[in-house]
Amino acid sequence: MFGFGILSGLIILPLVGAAFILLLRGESEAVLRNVRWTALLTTIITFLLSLYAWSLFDTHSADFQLVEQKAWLGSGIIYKLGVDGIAMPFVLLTTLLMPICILASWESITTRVKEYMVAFLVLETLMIGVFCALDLVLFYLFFEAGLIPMFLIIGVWGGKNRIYASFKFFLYTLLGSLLMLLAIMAMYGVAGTTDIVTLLKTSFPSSMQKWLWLAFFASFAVKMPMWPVHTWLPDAHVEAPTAGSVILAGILLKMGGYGFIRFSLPMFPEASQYFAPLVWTLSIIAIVYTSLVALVQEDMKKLIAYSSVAHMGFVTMGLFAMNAQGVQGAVFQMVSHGLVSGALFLCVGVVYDRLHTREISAYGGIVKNMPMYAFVMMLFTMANVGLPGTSGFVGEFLTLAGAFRANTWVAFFATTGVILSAGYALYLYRRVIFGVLDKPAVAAMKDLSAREIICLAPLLVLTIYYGIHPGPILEACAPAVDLLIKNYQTAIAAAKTAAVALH
Amino acid sequence: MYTAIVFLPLAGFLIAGIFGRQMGPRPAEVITTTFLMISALLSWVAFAQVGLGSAPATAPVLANWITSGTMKIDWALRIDTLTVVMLVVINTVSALVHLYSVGYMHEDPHRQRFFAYLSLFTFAMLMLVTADNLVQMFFGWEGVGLASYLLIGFWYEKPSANAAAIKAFVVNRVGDFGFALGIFMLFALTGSVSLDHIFAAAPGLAEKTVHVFGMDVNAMTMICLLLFMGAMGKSAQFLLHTWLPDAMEGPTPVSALIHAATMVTAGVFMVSRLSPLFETSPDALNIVIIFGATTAFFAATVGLVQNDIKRVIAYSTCSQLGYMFVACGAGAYNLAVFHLFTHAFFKALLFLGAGSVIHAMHHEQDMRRMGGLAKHIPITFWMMTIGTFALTGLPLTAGFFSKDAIIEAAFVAHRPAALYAFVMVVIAAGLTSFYSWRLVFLTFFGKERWAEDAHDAHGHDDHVHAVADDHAHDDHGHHKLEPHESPNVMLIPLYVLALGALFAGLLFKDYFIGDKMSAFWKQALFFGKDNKVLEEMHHVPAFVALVATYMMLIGLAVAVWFYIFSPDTPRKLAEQHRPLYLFFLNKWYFDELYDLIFVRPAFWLGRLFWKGGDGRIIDGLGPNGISARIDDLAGRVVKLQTGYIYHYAFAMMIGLAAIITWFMLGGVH
Amino acid sequence: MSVAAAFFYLFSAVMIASAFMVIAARNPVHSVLFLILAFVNASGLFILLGAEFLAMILVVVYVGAVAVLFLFVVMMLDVDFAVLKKGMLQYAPVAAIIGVIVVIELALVVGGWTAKPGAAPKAASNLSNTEALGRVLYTQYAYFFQAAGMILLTAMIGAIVLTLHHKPGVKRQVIADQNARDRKEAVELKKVPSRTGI
Amino acid sequence: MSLSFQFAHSLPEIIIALGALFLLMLGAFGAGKRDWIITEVAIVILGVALLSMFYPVDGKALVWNGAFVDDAFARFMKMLALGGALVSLVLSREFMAREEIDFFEFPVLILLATLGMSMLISANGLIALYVGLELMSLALYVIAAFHRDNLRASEAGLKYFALGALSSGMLLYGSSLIYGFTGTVNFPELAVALQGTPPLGAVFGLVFILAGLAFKMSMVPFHMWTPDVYEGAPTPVTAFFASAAKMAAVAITVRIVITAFPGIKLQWQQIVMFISILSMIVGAFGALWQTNIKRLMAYSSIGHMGFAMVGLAAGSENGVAGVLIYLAIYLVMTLGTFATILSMRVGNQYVENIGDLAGLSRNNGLMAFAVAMMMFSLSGIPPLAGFFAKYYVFAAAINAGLYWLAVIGMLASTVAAFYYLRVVKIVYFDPPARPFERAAIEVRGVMTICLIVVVIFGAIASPLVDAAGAAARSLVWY
Amino acid sequence: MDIGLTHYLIVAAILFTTGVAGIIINHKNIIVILMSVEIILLAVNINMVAFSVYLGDLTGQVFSLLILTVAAAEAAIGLAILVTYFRNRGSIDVDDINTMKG
Repeated sequence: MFGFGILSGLIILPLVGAAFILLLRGESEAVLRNVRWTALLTTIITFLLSLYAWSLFDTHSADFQLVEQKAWLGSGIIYKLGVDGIAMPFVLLTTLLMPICILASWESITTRVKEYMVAFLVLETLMIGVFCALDLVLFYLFFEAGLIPMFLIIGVWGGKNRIYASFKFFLYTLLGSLLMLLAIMAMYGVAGTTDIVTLLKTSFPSSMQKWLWLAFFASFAVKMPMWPVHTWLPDAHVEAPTAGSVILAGILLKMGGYGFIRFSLPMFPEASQYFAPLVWTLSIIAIVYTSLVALVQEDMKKLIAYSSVAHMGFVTMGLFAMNAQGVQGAVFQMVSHGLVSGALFLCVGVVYDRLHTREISAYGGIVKNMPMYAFVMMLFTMANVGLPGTSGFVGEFLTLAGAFRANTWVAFFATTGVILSAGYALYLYRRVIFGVLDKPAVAAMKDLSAREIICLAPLLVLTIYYGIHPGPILEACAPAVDLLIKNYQTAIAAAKTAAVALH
Repeated sequence: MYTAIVFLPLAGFLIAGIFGRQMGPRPAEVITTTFLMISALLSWVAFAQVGLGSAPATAPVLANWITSGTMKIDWALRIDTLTVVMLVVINTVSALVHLYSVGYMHEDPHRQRFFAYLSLFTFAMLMLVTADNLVQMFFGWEGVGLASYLLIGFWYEKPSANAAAIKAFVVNRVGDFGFALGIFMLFALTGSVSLDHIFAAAPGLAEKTVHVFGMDVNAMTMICLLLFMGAMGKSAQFLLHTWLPDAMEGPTPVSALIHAATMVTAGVFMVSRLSPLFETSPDALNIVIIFGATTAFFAATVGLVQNDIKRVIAYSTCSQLGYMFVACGAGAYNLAVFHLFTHAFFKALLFLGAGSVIHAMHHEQDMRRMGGLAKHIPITFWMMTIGTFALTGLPLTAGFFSKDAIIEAAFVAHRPAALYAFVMVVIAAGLTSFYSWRLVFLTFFGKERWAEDAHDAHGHDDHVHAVADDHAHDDHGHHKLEPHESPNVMLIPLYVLALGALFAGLLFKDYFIGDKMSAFWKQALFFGKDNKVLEEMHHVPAFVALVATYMMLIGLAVAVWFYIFSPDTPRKLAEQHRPLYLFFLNKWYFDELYDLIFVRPAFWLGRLFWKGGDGRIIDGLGPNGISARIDDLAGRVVKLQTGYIYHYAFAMMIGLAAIITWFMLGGVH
Repeated sequence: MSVAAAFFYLFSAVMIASAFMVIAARNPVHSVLFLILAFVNASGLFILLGAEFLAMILVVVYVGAVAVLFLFVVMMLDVDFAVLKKGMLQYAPVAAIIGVIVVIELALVVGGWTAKPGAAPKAASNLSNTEALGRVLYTQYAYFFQAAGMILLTAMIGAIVLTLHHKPGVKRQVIADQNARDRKEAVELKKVPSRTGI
Repeated sequence: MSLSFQFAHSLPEIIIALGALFLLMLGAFGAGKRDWIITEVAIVILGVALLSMFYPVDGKALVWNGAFVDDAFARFMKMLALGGALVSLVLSREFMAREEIDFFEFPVLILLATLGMSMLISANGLIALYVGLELMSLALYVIAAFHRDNLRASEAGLKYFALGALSSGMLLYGSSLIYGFTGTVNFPELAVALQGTPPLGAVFGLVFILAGLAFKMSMVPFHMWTPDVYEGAPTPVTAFFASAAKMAAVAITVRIVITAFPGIKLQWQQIVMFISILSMIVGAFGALWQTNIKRLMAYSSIGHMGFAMVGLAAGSENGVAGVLIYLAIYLVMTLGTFATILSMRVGNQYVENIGDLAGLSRNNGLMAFAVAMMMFSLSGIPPLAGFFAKYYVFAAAINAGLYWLAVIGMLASTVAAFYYLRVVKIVYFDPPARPFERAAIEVRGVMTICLIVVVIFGAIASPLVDAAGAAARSLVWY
Repeated sequence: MDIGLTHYLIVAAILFTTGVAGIIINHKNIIVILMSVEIILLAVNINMVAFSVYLGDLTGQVFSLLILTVAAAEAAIGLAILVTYFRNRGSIDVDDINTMKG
């Protein structure tokens, strides 16, 4: 249609939905219902479209597929979209989580519903755009534009301390991305284009690589988030509404990891190698440190937020191991974490909707009146812990195996995270779900409603399914990852040869 | 058939788990138990075919699991003798425990959940033993950990049960930490995690020195030690044993199934399964034997003074696991598995018997409040006695063949620590005998102590427990306690197990460790060229062969003296050696120690990192600090804006002067 | 020292001194008068330079118009000059230092002036300064001349719009009314009897 | 050079000048003082002048004896300046009427100021620069104080005038030095004369000239008047200051350094960098705790001029194109913002406190959205227009190797983002205050148009980018 | 000692600085600020004329002429604004002109 491809369709669809919602006038209950349904249908259609895109996707190819290209701004900036095996899973994850988010907000959002849904739909557009963009500036555009809706989502529909959290989120991320923007400009200066496909084939001078790498790192590390620039995350999560947390944990954090795979590793291989110890160190600190911090949290969301930081530590560690297991594991870990932490935030949302507190100590013994909830929560807790058979395990295992091949100490310390995660996750579970049901307000809570089950069920199924059959994701990204590693090693080898030649 | 064996319990779990609440407890019980029975029968068939018969060892691949680069992990069922032995043990005990639980858990409102968990556990355990690669084994490994966690914490309202459940899981994870690292290292070195591959690659790595964790170490030793760490966690070996006694917070059938017969023996299974690896590293085996012996001794000493009936048996289990590792360390893997096999029968018997006692006593577990029960629950008494005989190694019972053989093996093992191990296991044998009989005497003989202080009997834990089970135990007034024999549904499993405890050794000795062993084991276990321990075992000096029996008799005699004829002696002895008594009673203070060096620091560090690290340093110097500085600066900038024209002009002039001075001085070229 | 030099120093000294007095005098009226003095001396300097037209303009425009305008405003505002006294020189030292630095730097720089090699002085014409200016002002620089006109227009509009208030009760000249008057209404004839008055 | 040729190339100026005179007559001899038609006619005149620039004249032309240059750059900037003036006039209608200062002189003065700007943009020599600048400035001084019964307005006018006079003194002094040391005041001739090692006097002259221009651009440390004048002047006048006046000042700065001083590029780059860094920092920090939205916009404009000058500091063709794009976008953003400020009226009284915007999103969704988008755009968040503005200038700076300048700029823009966010926060997160009264249709129209442009800029940017590139080329390839 | 261009330029420089100093130092009377501006412009004019004469180029004098014109206009506007301000504030004290700051 109009020469645009399916990916453009994915990007535009939510906007169409948003526009439609804006056309709806009034505040009556019927209008609000229409708003909700519009949003839900839009996201579902988007999801179906993304499934269609998936069916067109050839998992055996390492190339970018479904590519479309249009002239856009002068001076080398083009409108170019395409996905490869690394991007595709994230696109699907995004489109999958969106309807769930809309559904999760069905009843809990009662004020400014229209704006809320519009913000989410716009956010979806931007997130899909991030994963589809094949032009650096376009990527940046989507990458950073996501700040706006998220800022509003946290700030308008958030909790008590929402303003602090939203500002922290925004400014922290902004600062990081601005440095990346500078790097993008510098890359444009060298390559004369911002086309990612071309840039992937461009080799940058090694001294420049380091600076570029650091600039990209500044952005992605904040987004991931890596220690020590992670402190925005707990605040943002705690204050965000449930669906906001889901998106934040499920997709937004993945942009950092995606960025590493898409840019840092292939475009600056020498710098990546040079800085890998730094990344590893930070990853290990993230894993151990934040796990310990998670242990002592008193707020459910904060605990899960900290655990996200720890899990993202596995991702960065795996990525910079630069072998098939590490990178694939990292991709998988990100997808899995998107499902699992998203689901965990939904779970927190379930009880929050009922009791309006996230204090762990306010709960206890709810397995008694909410057995179904307890079961779901248990499953996701276990997935969070990385129990084999859940998707959480595969990613963790692969990243660790990859890391071990790269550096044994890294794997050693990171594996301690396996112990700690068991500690904090089960400790949380025990305090919330187990124990004596002696608080009347807690006892009055009802078990999962049908809507909540619909929200959680797909995540649950996928968590288990990918746990015992991670093939779809691993296979999809395998060719791209192989190519990535091959190019990486070629570049490193070439750099070594060049260094030798100099002496 | 193998698929059925493994997946029937899963089916049972799913049915009971998903539809349990809709269909009520009875169908759940029936379905899971039936499935397990079928599974158990099939296991015996498999045992006959593969172990006793000559059906080939196979490893059918069910599906692909993880493929990443060179790493290829399949779901597969590896069937060989070792597997079928484990199948038999697991499914038999599991089926019996299911059956037993029908009676034991009769009053629990959530018993469909209980049965689901039991089946889940069984499935995970079966996955573990049928694993054809280390990762699938890890799957089962953690799966049983999960089931164990769920079952220990089954009575979720009891804080102690919850704590024990977490402890079990986390301590196991510590072991898994090593296991995982071992897998990673194997993968890094061999490029595969499948058993056949690594077995083939192991000899090549035997002499290889690799650089791991900043040290240059022998590759196989490092790998084996890491893997053994996993085994230690799961099998509650010294240092990682603390979870096992606490795990007794779970319902007793769980203790019988998981914490006596099957899961805790997974470590032994693993070492045996990986015998091709361990055989390449005598150093690692030496460590194994040291840990095994230490555990055997340590657990026995603690078992001496425990008062909780289940804890005594738990320590006994711990101790017996130590024996198995001694056998492994000595190189007699078949012996270890044999002891595993026999131990499963008599320890499950003891646990279920204890469960029967507890059931009779309305969930009273403190032996000091029992006594004289022999005449109230005679069947249970006899069953317990049989179990005790088997455990202590009365000639011709199961324990006699396996346990005494281990002592001999320890004697002949060519390990630097063999002598240490020998001494330890001999002493432990005596101690075992003593505490086992102490248990019997305290429980079934002497005064009926439950009547005199029935009220005090309900300590803190029980109170909460009572709350937990308030619906279930409405009719059990605490004051009209009258021990009663358990129903048949509980007794039948006891009978079966008693048969096993009495005759398993006699029947299978030849297959496991005797003449027919090579025909029986086929390729399932691996013995290195220098491994002659099994032959040498038969040529031990007489005193070695008899020492176990002597120790058993000595232990029995002391127990009789202490608890039948002179009941005051133990107390006096305890008072005389109070520090030692307390040392034993408090399990060598391991819990306190760990609490001090791991748990508290973890929380302390967590709080420090949170408030101090994140709050004060990162946020304080980072966002909050910077924004505060920016605030200050903003205030200053605004203050410059005084509103006075002459200030403004002055600023312009200063700027101008600064720039021209800059160029006057040369600027930057 | 030539006469020209003597006059140069005289004019310069008086000019700078009076310029200084402009900013130092406490009474603004004095300031304006010193300003006039400075302008007159500057005009002298212009004559020394041979720019007699500008010298004349300076006196005519500045002394005759601008300075008088200042004086007019100073008088009109009717400020109580007694109040406008002390309170100056709060941070004069710093300002003085900077001023001195700037002066020195400027002096050093302008001291280094040399005629551009290529730009030799153009052939002296025999036209007078005024005539030479007149020849270019309306031809070559007509654009600027027009622009200057617009500037003055702007100044006029601005001054009017800011200060002209149509206060009620102020009698204004209405030309139409004036023109429309005829004798009848403008003049009232009265017969005045002698020695009685009206 | 025929007269018609000269007229053709200075058509906008002639239209505006004649229009101003016509309006003056109309006002003086027409109906009463507050005649609304004058503003409308002025708008039409500006519109015609704007359209006249589309009259196809080829290439670059020097007219009026080389004093006036007409090239793509001039046309580009004049369109911006005229556009700014036009929209400011549109915005002024309602405000002036409500404040009862809708004298006919106002549109006339706006026209005269715009004429000055136009001349300034096309100036090809120091004299033309000076007369253009003075024509613009004198009109601006007057309209700053146009609310003559208002103390703050007259104070603003006074401050602006006193400092403005000082700055033109500086500019003139610099001009005299340049003239003296090179013997010419014509830009192209200056470029020729200043080849090789420049005399220090010329460098000093450059410094003084740039100081004078920096004042008009309100760049640190010559910015001090800006907050006070922005706050004090009537809001449409502030809009005019922030839009059209900025365009002209930046345009002439760009033109003079590029066409007249390529020989001392190193020096002016240093100066531009210096004032640019200071402006970005002061703009960011000064605004943090402002409560008056006009004052906030003043600091914002200081910061933005700093950002725009980053492109000039690069000194490349791309840099100049970046500056032009920046200015175009800034114009839209600032006009949009002032449109929203002019919609802030409670109880028939214009209000200026940021706090008055509290909870706007509940009362007026469109306006709240406009405010939010303007603020996000001003802070340079994609995909809004402000991002592209920053992108082009910083890309040029990076390519010129000015890494530290770019990094400082990014840090400053993060700090600046804070206060823009604060406005968004007040609009969206705070509980509602008293709702505003409905603004006039033209104010809402301007707001909506600016909003649309800002939001969909990414999709429509291409022609602008091309035009800016062409304009920059016309300048650099002299 | 012959009087050269430099003399004029230095005199102008001193005059210019005096004018600027007048704006900065004067705290009391706003009219003096306007007069200081006139002094600055006078300095510029001296510069222009001197350069013009020594360069033998009339441009400087034309420029100077324009400066004089504009200065007059500027003075008029400045005084007009001053008068407006005085009407509103009742004072021309420089220290009073700071209702807006920060």
